Amino acid sequence: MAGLRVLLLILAFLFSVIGFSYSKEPIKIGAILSVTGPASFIGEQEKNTLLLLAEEVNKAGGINGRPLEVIIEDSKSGESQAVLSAKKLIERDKVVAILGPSTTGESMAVIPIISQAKIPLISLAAGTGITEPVNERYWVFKTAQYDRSAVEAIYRYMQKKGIQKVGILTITNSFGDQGRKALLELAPKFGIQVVADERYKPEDSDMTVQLLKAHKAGAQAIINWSVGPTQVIVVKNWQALKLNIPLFQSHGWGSKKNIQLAGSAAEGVIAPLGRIVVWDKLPEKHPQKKILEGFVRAYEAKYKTEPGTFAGHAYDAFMMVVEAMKKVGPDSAKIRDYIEHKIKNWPGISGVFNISPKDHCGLDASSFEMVVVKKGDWEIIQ
Amino acid sequence: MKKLLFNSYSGSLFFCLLLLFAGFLFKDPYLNTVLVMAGLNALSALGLSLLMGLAGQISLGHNGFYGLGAYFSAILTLKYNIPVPLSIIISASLSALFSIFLALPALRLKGHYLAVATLAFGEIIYLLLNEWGPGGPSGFGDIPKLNFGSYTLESPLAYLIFIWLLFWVFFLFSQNLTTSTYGRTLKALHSSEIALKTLGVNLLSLKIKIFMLSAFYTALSGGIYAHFVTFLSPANFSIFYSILILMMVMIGGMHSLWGALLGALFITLLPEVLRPFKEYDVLLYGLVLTFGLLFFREGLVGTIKGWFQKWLIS
Amino acid sequence: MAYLLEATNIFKSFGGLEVLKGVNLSLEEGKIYALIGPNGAGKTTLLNILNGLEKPDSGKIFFHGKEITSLSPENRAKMGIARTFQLLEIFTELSLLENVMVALFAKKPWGMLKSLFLGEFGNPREGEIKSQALTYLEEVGLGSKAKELAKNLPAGEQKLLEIARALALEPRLLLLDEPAAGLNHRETRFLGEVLKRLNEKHGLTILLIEHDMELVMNISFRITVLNFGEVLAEGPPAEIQRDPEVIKAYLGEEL
Amino acid sequence: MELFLQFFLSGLTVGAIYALIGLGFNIIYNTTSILNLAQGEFVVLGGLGMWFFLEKLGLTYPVAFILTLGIAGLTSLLMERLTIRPLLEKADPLLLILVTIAFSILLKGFLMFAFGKDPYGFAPLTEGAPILLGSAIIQKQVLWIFLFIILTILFLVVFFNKTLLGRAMKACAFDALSAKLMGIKTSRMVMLSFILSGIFAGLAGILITPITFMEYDRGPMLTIKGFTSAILGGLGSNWGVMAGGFLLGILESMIAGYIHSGLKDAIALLLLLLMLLFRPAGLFQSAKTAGLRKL
Amino acid sequence: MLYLKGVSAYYGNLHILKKISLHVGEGEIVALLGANGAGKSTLLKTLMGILFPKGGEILFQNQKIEFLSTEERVRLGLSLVPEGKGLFKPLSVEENLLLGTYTWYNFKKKKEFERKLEEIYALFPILKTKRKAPAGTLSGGQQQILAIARAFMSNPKLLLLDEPSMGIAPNLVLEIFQYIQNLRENYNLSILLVEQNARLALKIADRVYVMETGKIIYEGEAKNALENPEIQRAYLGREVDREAPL
Ligand SMILES: Nc1ncnc2c1ncn2[C@@H]1O[C@H](COP(=O)(O)OP(=O)(O)OP(=O)(O)O)[C@@H](O)[C@H]1O
Ligand SMILES: Nc1ncnc2c1ncn2[C@@H]1O[C@H](COP(=O)(O)OP(=O)(O)OP(=O)(O)O)[C@@H](O)[C@H]1O
Ligand SMILES: CC(C)C[C@H](N)C(=O)O
Ligand SMILES: [Mg+2]
Ligand SMILES: [Mg+2]
Repeated sequence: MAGLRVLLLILAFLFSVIGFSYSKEPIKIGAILSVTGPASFIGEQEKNTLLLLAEEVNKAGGINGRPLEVIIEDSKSGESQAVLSAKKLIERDKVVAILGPSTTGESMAVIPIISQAKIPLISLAAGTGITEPVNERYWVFKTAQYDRSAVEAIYRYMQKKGIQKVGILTITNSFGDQGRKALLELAPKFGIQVVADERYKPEDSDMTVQLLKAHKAGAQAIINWSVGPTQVIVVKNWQALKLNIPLFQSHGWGSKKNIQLAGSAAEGVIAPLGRIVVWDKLPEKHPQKKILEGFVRAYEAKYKTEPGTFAGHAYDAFMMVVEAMKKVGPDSAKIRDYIEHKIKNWPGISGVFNISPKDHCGLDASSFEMVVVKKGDWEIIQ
Repeated sequence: MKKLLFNSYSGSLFFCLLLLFAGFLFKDPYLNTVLVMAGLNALSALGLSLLMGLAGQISLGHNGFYGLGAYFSAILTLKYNIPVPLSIIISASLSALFSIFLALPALRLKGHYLAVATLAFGEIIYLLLNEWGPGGPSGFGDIPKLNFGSYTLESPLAYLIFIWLLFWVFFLFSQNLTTSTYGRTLKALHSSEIALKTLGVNLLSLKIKIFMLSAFYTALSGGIYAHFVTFLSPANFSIFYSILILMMVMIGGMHSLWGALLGALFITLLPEVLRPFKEYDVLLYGLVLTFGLLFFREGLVGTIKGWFQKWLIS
Repeated sequence: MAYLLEATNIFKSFGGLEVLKGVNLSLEEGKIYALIGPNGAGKTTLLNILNGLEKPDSGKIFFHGKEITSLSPENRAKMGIARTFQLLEIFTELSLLENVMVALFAKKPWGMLKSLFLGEFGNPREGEIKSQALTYLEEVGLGSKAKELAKNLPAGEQKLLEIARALALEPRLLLLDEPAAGLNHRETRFLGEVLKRLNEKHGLTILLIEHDMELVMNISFRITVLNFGEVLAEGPPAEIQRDPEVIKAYLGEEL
Repeated sequence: MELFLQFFLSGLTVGAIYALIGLGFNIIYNTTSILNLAQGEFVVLGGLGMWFFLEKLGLTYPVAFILTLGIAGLTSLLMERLTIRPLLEKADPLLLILVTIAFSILLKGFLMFAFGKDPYGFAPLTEGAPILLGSAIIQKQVLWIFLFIILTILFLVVFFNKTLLGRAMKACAFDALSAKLMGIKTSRMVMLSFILSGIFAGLAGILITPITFMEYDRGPMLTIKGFTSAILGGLGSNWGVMAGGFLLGILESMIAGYIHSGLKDAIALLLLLLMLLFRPAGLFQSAKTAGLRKL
Repeated sequence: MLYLKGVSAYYGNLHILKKISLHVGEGEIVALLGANGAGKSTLLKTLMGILFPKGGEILFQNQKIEFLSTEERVRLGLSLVPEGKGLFKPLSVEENLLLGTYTWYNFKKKKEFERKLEEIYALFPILKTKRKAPAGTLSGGQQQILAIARAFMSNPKLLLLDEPSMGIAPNLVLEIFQYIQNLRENYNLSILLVEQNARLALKIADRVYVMETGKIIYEGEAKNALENPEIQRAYLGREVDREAPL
């Protein structure tokens, strides 16, 4: 009898779980974003962007007459939850494509699932491993520039300035790890020597030691690779130590909030950033200018804050999928093919995309501008 | 019938079958996935329940065992081509050996101090996986699915059946242990270690064994997890996993093995139920947990038992 | 002369405080001994040392002619030294029966894996242990309460439970720390009879710490009086009772 | 040598943060034997609250300071009322600890809605360049933290060891029933300890945010570090906890500096584990004294 | 001073106290005897509000107290030395004694506290030598002494003692009982004494109650009880008594 009670209880529970599933007309695409948790400052912008864009699309009559529904799942910045979210989107909601996840680790975690389900995934994260080796990533694309490209942009700049010895600081999460690998791997190509390879944890509160070690090792410049508050702490420590060597940040630096938080310390920090942060300083005829302007204005109108580079990743991913669906209809395989073959010279927020069967990202170092912080604002280094 | 259900052996079998039945009935692969996760969590929680409810030793380091079990098994299959079931067992045993690092401090530490020592252990494993694990913090994938010879478990349903039957078997084992004198001796550990010493009980062996057993359960669950999701990265194996299963054990009811089962189902399904509330789910989740713990002081098991008694009387 | 237990020149201090200052103690097999003395004299400490819970700073302990000074309490229990506690150490969450069963388990263990796979049903020892445990409970008069949780017993009966549990070890030497505290006269007499019977029937050697002089004088063969960590007097009850030093330090004058 | 000095000062900086949080645990632990694992969330509340009053509402420093402490104290009181009081006398201590974890999740959710997900910061108490010691630097804010740590410790030591009220609060943790038999209103003592600890956590939040910034889900990490330092030094002993915090900070810094920055936490924790084997009640507390406590 | 009328108490479903009625007069010493498990400690717990009675009423100085909390009863002047002693083990001996005065201590009364402390130290020199030692490191008997001393510090009007002689050396037991008598004489303190050493208890008590399985089965003058053959047999152990040293 105890069992019977328990049975009723469990059944009731299960039914309530199932009760929330539904099936309707609209075309569904899914998104897995770090809406909460440590990476939520990324997921937040991305979520805002998707909501904004979906609204616009539907206002304009949807996709070939059918409304579009974007189902956003919160991965809580964790991989198990991202996996569950992916399963839910695929198995319950039967989405035709998935945008996200927001971070490299989560993206890596869901790849096996979407590959098996044969659903295209357009990741919003940076790690090179997400789309490479490309023959094993048939279904995976991404709209954030490769770490590699960001590293190339930095190294190329350094080459120009004659910097040969660098110290690198990376955060011990997936993003930092992939960045570190790229930094170490590409250095010799540019004749650069990594003299210090230091790490810290996402929750660390002082990086003086790492900076100082790099400096003592003879670094002529520091490259910090992280996202979140730690990149600001590094900046502050760097200023306090008065090392007199330049500090470079990754492409995760592109949020005004970082400058605000760092205050005067941010002056002179250099980073390869997508053009969204400097759109107003671009020449009129730049191919991205119009798109950037339109998006930034709309975003600011709706959310009263500036979008950062992360918002751009979501914008590009969404637009690619929408364009594909408009052309080939809501069919997963066709969407994938469309993106792989037809996104050529395609101006987006993060750059001008050239996706091919060999390159599922389609952005290179030229999608970055080297940007320096001057008087609390971004400035392009010519 | 009543007798049969009361008997924990058939009762638990019935319960597991019920979950399998739910899996067949709804044919919702997503729900099955969630239930597989619940099964894995239940197995981990069962291990922790033996350690905490029975032997009164707290552990915040079980994430370490979960991680070791998963990583070892994945590496064994990928690098050494060991058949998956075998590698799961080997890795669980191997991970269990690591529990000596917990059992030794547990000989001298109690309460909060033991909690921190175990937490440190779990955290060290987590950090080492980050530093030395294949793929570092980014993790690695392409881990083979669970297979028996030529038969490979593909669908969530297959995993559902596998994990819950496995859980049932381990539930029975645990049941055996708690009702035996060995189990009673473990319970005595709770109240007086000094008295046990003077009765000639070898505390070292007692503690090492129960820590190993508990670790084995959790590592086993971790191993299966690896071959279920086929991608691993250290982030899954942080301290929060330990807190999660601790929560399951407590909210289910620490003093009964059923607690691990009910707690795992409750905590695993809770986010699914809260899904329609979108971002508010964090708030609700906290609210449900807080008040769950407040009102089900004896755990879900105790509460259900209470209802049941009333039902019998009325 | 072969003693069952011999402790020579035991020293022990806590922090700077010397609690035992060269105590000697020898127990012949099959006799009942008592250890008395003012509060804080070091009686419990001495017992802890005999039983291995504390290590002496110096001095040696022999059991059956074998030195056991550095042996762990577990091993001493296995050799046949059992004890009870002044401040109770019972297994509060277990029933009386289970309390005693645990002691029996320790004597003849049945491994974890066997318990795991076979459980209660496949385990022939389980029934055997249960009936044995019951006899020990009956020995101290708690047979009728076997199923009750130990924590729900009144204080006096918890003392008896400890004795039953100690007996389950089938010890050769039983160390009792104030077993009669909390018992009234009648119960104390009953306890005295139990102890005497155990002594006569099984030849059990007993060392008893007690402040109840009636019990002590009644059943002990010889008494050792400890005062400030030193032996003040040693001898048969009648002698001790008349010793003016003992009266001054411990027994006191009639009210 | 120059490096060593800087490593040491960095260690002090981090250690000061750990110590400040670790001390917060002591207040509630001293009166209830509970570890309040929502401590980190209260620190976050302090940091974010201060930011809100200071930057968002533009209040002056003292006003914002007092308001923040007030809110932290009140929230803590609310927590005590809602979750601890109904359980305190009946429940397993473990359950109480879990309840604090559950409440921390709730509070975290609340913080997310109230403040959003971005990290925030505000100016330190005194602006200006860091202080130079030889060629090594230390931030001014850290000196402020030192000052507050010393003040708090003095307060705690005097309060808990010299006043009757403080001792009565401790008595509640050792044996609540006997405390009642002395005529001590235990529920009031527990309430008081929660308010105190809330205020104290709020203070910690205000002090460390200028250095580390603060976002809504920083809580668990702060809790774990504070907890670890408290155990390292010896839970319940204020000096011990403070020393534990600094020791942990310096240890991490030295390991990062001289051995391996990626493994600094792993090595520090390994040392902690080894230390616990030999000093099971923390470095600065004897096992005997700790053994007299319940938990 | 204290009146109990038909008080019943339960542990869960177990009926332990069955309609107990008794009273303690001003300045009176009342002994409560009874076998193991009779419910004596339970009765004291009920008096202190550790356990709440189901039915019956408790009057203390003509005030109904059965619904008051433990703390409030202490403030009214009740004080209990419980069976388990209930010391604050990590606190020093002196701090334990200080906490005994919680209800009346303040700065102004510091002198009085010190006087009282000296008095207690004079009675129990052992406590003085151990004043800085944590209470938990005392020997069993010393802890018992401390518990009693702490109760003496609290200036109660009615003192409830649960087996004060337990674990205490014979000579010291005599001194403690002597002191209890002094307290009564000097401060007009009332005492309810649960004791296994019946002979001694009856010597200093005015009246006696005997409990058995939750009921009062005998009530009378202590002197008469000494003569009562039933009580002699059950609680005094007459036969052995003659040889006993006491
Ligand atoms: N917490 C409890 N739960 C259930 N029963 C209890 C509890 N505490 C005591 N009892 C029972 O209540 C009865 C009375 O116990 P109590 O402790 O009052 O006896 P007592 O007369 O003080 O005995 P002693 O002389 O041993 O101290 C006993 O039968 C005991 O088993
Ligand atoms: N762990 C300890 N730390 C410090 N002092 C201790 C410790 N244990 C015992 N002592 C001291 O050693 C002395 C002897 O204690 P012991 O318990 O042996 O006395 P005892 O003779 O058993 O007294 P009683 O008759 O009161 O039980 C006491 O003064 C006690 O305070
Ligand atoms: C710069 C961002 C796109 C990086 C992202 N957080 C990642 O993990 O890859
Ligand atoms: Mg003693
Ligand atoms: Mg009693």
